[in-house]
Amino acid sequence: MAKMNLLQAINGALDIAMAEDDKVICFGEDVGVFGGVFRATSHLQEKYGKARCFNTPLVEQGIIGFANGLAAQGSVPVAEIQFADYIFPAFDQIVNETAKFRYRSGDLFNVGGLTIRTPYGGGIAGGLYHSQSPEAYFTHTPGLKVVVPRNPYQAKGLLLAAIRDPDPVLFLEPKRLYRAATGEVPEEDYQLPIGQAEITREGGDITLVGWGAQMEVIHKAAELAEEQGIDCEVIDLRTLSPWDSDAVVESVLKTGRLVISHEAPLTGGFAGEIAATVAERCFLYLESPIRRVTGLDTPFPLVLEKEYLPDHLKIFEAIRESVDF
Amino acid sequence: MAKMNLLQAINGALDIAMAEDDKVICFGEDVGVFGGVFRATSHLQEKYGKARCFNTPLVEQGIIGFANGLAAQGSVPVAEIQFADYIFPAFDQIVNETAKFRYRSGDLFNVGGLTIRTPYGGGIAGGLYHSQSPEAYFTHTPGLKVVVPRNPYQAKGLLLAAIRDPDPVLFLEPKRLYRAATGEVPEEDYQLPIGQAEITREGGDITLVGWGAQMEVIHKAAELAEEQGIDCEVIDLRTLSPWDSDAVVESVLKTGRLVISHEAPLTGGFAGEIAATVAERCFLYLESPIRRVTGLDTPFPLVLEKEYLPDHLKIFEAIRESVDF
Amino acid sequence: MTRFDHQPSFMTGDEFSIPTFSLLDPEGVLYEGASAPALERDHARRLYKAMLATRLLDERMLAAQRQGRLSFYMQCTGEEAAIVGATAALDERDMIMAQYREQGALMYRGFTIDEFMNQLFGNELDYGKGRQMPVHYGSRKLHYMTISSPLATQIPQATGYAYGQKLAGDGLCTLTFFGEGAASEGDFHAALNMASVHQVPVIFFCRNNGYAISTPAVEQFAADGIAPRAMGYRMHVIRVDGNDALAVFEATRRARVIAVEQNKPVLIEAMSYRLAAHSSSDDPSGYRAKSEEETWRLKDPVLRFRKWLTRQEWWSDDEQSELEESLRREVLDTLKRAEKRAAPPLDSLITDVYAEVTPELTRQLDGLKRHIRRYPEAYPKGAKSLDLDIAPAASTDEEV
Amino acid sequence: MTRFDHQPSFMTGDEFSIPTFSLLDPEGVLYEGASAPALERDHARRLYKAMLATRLLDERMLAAQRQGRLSFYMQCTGEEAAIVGATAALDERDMIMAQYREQGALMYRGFTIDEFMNQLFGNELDYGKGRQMPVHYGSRKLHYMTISSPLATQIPQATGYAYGQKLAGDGLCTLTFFGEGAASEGDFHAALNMASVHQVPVIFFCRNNGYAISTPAVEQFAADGIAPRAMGYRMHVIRVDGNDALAVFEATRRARVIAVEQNKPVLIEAMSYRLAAHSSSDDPSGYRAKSEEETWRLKDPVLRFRKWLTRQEWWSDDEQSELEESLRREVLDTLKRAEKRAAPPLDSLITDVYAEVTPELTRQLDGLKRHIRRYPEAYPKGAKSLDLDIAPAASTDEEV
Ligand SMILES: Cc1ncc(C[n+]2csc(CCOP(=O)(O)OP(=O)(O)O)c2C)c(N)n1
Ligand SMILES: Cc1ncc(C[n+]2csc(CCOP(=O)(O)OP(=O)(O)O)c2C)c(N)n1
Ligand SMILES: [Mg+2]
Ligand SMILES: [Mg+2]
Repeated sequence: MAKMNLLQAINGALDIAMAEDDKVICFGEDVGVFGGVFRATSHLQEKYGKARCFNTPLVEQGIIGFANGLAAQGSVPVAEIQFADYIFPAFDQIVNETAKFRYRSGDLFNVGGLTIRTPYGGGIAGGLYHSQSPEAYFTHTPGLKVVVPRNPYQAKGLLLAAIRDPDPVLFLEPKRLYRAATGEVPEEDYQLPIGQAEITREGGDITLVGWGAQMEVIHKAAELAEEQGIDCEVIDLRTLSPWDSDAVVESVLKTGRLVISHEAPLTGGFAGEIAATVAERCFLYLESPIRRVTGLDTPFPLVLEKEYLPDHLKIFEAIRESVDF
Repeated sequence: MAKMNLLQAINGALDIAMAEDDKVICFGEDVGVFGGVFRATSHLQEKYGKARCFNTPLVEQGIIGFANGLAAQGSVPVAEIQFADYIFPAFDQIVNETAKFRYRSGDLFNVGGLTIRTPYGGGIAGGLYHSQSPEAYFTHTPGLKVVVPRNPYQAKGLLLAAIRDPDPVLFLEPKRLYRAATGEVPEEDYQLPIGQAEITREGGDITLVGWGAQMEVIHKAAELAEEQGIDCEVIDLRTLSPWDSDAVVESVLKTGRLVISHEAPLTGGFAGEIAATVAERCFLYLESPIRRVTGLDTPFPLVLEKEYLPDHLKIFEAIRESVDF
Repeated sequence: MTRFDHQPSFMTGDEFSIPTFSLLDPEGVLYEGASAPALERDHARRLYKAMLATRLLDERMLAAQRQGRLSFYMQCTGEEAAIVGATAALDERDMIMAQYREQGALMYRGFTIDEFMNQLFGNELDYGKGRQMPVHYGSRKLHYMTISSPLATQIPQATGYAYGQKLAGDGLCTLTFFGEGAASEGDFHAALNMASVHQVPVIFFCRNNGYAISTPAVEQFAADGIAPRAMGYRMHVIRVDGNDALAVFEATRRARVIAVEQNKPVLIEAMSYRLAAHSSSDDPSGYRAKSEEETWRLKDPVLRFRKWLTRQEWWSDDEQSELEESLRREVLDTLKRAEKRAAPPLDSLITDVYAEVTPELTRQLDGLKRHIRRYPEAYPKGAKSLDLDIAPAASTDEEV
Repeated sequence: MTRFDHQPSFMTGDEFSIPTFSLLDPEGVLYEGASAPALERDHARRLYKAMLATRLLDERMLAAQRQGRLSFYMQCTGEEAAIVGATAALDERDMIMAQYREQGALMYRGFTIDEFMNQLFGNELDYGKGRQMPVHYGSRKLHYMTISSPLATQIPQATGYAYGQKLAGDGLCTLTFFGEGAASEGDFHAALNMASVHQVPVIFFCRNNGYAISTPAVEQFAADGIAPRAMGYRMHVIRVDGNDALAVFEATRRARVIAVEQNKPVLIEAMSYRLAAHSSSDDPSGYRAKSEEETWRLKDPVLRFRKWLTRQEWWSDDEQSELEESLRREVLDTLKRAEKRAAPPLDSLITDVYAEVTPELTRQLDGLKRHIRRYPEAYPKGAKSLDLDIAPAASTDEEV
């Protein structure tokens, strides 16, 4: 075990994956000598050579197109998109190609080896284009897996699992936590399961669901609620696609109440899917309306970021309203 | 009034818009001499010249990038994307640029003049790449309006409104109905409101919600239900973003039951947003779980298309289950 | 290294011109000064047979489409020399990533008529499990990547695939075919730039056939074809007469040497013409003159190569009629068999979305099965897959 | 027209070379054989003053960022001649669509220090209403499109904008600036191809400054810069010494004539160097040698132009110190004023998403207001906008 921040945990996972398997190849804008603008790929070029860790030209559609081909060939590409806000030029390669490769070929070919890493989320004074949480664009895309870790320990175990998973994985990294989140992380190889939610706090009054950086905020809200005598159960979804609906449903069957929170805008956000599913499957057990605490239906602002973000106070209010319903 | 199919109605709307305003410019792949692969832009080049109706090179990101610039300049571009399945290379231009143009500039600049037309949907033996219904990718994008007509009359009135709307509009055309749907359409200029749903059938037992080509299917299901003595209220959303939640909520407050249907996959589809919103706002009035009748969580198939599609029988079954709950 | 100039002069690309490499004249005679490539008799015959078989298959299947037996078809007609000539110059294990009009490549590599038909009818034997439209072939054993409809996406994928081949060090390369229309996509630029930066053994083979559906090349780009773009990437480039199988073969053979021995990408632009409609859904009379088609029909690539072969005494008229005859019969027989075969099973709706079927997909399929059991007549294929008896009336649905 | 060749020869672009147009040597002396463009005294002085002001603003604001007064900053340092020289050659009403490092263009056109500061601090006077990161300027009256962070998106937009100008027939054009890194994006290819096909009055101005963050140009492309790509579109192209304001001015002036009089696009590649870090978040010592920076520092474009001006007797050392002094003072004073100004009002969170605020957004804002009224201390800016009293402790949050 060692104390690490989230970036170090990711760097460690990449290091282990590359050491273990020659087929693992890391690339993206500035990931080579420089080790990425956030330094997630630090020292990998030094260790594994320029052929296996390198800068690409500045073209996201090319990065993912290249990665799709490389994965189809049998390599295990780990492509970095510098910010999730810049993943959209690659949207066609991801949604029409990565996601449908195996299905359309009847499993003759697949790009299961592919992992796409990208930092997402707000709270870093990044404005419209360094703050987006685009997960819902991808959770509506069958064929992709979408994974979001909440802390260093999760990040390492989930990233190793993602790289080795037989399906293409979009791995969203909460960049606000890159250096802010630290924790004990095993130095050796380990994996955490993809497709399984985790109960990070048990409770009986209400269920709170989230993922990634939002988990910290949710836990803070749960603590505020505890002071008011409200006992929250908290679930980290970890994998958004395919998501562990059974875990959430089971919890809500017990608590009868649900609050979901994400930074992305409300309308069409992934909380809607969760709410719709749970409302259907727990129809007779819900004691109050499911509340979604999310970003506004606007682009991400800069100066009024604090006002925009679904922080612990907003979640706490939703919890209160739910319990008082 | 004249009997027209949906393509003719669209062609008529474009013709009127171009005749009225020199600033209206139509372009896209094959839209020039040929009039588009579906012939929606037939004769427009002849009438208005090559400068105002023309073929572009085969590059969707360029088409929308060009259209964004042209709209910012003050023109009124109507850009065609040949199939909605091919809109993804332009995703960045739409989601990061079109949608955020006005907001990010503090209204110094805007691309409100822009309309993007594109045929969507299945049921034409098109397989994975000529059948997609990508609306949910855009309804999660504040700044865009998303409009879907269900028949020729609606198509003409909504398209004219979209072209003149001060915001950028994605206009999704149900290609299965291009020639299949015919109806009486005024030959003169008229507009239908954007942002307003329409009750296309009144009833008291259950509310059915959909849009575009799915309306026909929903109405068929409502007739089957009627035979069983179930009285359905049917709502065509028409505009998906911003959507008319009040209309749906009002109806469900009355009926207590809701079925939503679209062709796109279930998870993350727009039905989830509707269900989540209605379940919250009608919490005490719902008599049975909201049902979503949609495509499977897979890419769009070919040979088993009939099995895949949310047809009238599947909707009818959902109605029955809802009423029998 | 920088050369300074104190006069402001603009260049445009008209300073140089890229010639078209050709070996055979329209009569199938080697041009003066041209030397025939090292193409042996059997190799040449195989090349020719694949061209001919492609032509015949296309004719027959378009007819089948017109009869309503097939939903859709796309012909390679006019471009057989470009496709088959290039394929014949490759190692059999080189990866081919094509656009959709390149069935000739599969034909050359030995995809059987059966295999073609199974895909075209999307029956239970289709490798693609009836999920994609006709002509979206793929073959793992023949190193032919399954076709994908979104244009140009395969071009950067070819760069990536070839990068993997380079690391594997197996001396193989990737060839990707695409149209001059698809070359307008952003993916084209991405692919060529990355290939030249990362020094990748990939051959970018552009079929410039004059049209992208109705859009003529002059509305696709302002330059002299696609070839000059290579200069922007310092990439080896050659333009070749796409109706001259011998020249295409030789250009590709040499390109492959550059790709594999130097790990460098090469761009080949084959000048040809789409003799048929874009697809069975298209009618070119709306956008181009019959006379233009006629001019090109005179340059028929299959005929030109046949003439050369015949001159070499490697091919005879008798062999020609025999082969035509036997191919036509095979195509017809196979077609009849293939169209009668069952559709893929219902489970194929949810398999291969992920490596393992997810619980949610199983739930969805179970729901669908229950539904089909209730209404078997409405879903004849699904019902058949579930072994449900359905009223005979409903089954006509399947016999289009 | 087609030229046939019967030998298979490959080209690579090394057949030609594109020289770099330059007028002033590092000492600010006209090269032999070079003739000075028609640039009058006042025009030249305005150009110089904008370069100098840009340099000084950048120095000061980077310092402010280092002091923690500003969240982020990007310098134009080293590229002032390229930016300001090009802008000075345009009509004031020509549209400029820049990347982010081109504040010099705004400076030339008369954006005031106040206007810069209001954007940098995102205060209530910022035209952009505090929504974008620092340096994302825009000005409608100065025909300068608001900057957008996603790279290269403005390039096809410039093509479209210029198409509109052509139809409007007002004799104006659009100039778009972008880096050599951004030129790798698919949007670049789309933009140039469409501009040449549709014959559009647009100038594509590539600032080749050697780096895209840490990625050196040799890992960005394999060719001799960006200029040879123009050949692939049969587009007029010129390469220019980006540190020579006079040459940039003249190249752009001539490009503009081609664009506006012939309705043809032109590509200009300005060779320069990003002397500063990529942004205030970057540290170049991790990826390039100090010595390389030093070499380029010797080619300082501001100094070179000053020397020429001085030789022309159009500028004096006294004027220099006076201007430096007054600019520094203005920047400092303005900075202090701007950083104290209030944030934009709470309503600016939901305006301009659509032309009219939607009912749903009003609902969301109302909910937010209620929430802020409950917890005013947690949202000092929102609370202030709502005129709520908050405890003094919380307000320190605003004084970074
Ligand atoms: C991304 C994308 N856009 C549009 C289409 C529709 N489409 C199919 S083929 C075609 C024309 C292709 O022309 P070209 O690349 O020259 O190939 P050719 O058909 O001439 O062989 C178009 C526009 C598509 N399949 N994919
Ligand atoms: C689409 C997109 N991808 C990545 C980025 C992140 N990014 C910002 S600036 C930059 C480098 C740009 O280099 P260049 O175009 O050469 O301009 P320069 O900074 O040298 O002026 C990168 C990668 C971005 N803003 N947009
Ligand atoms: Mg073509
Ligand atoms: Mg640069």
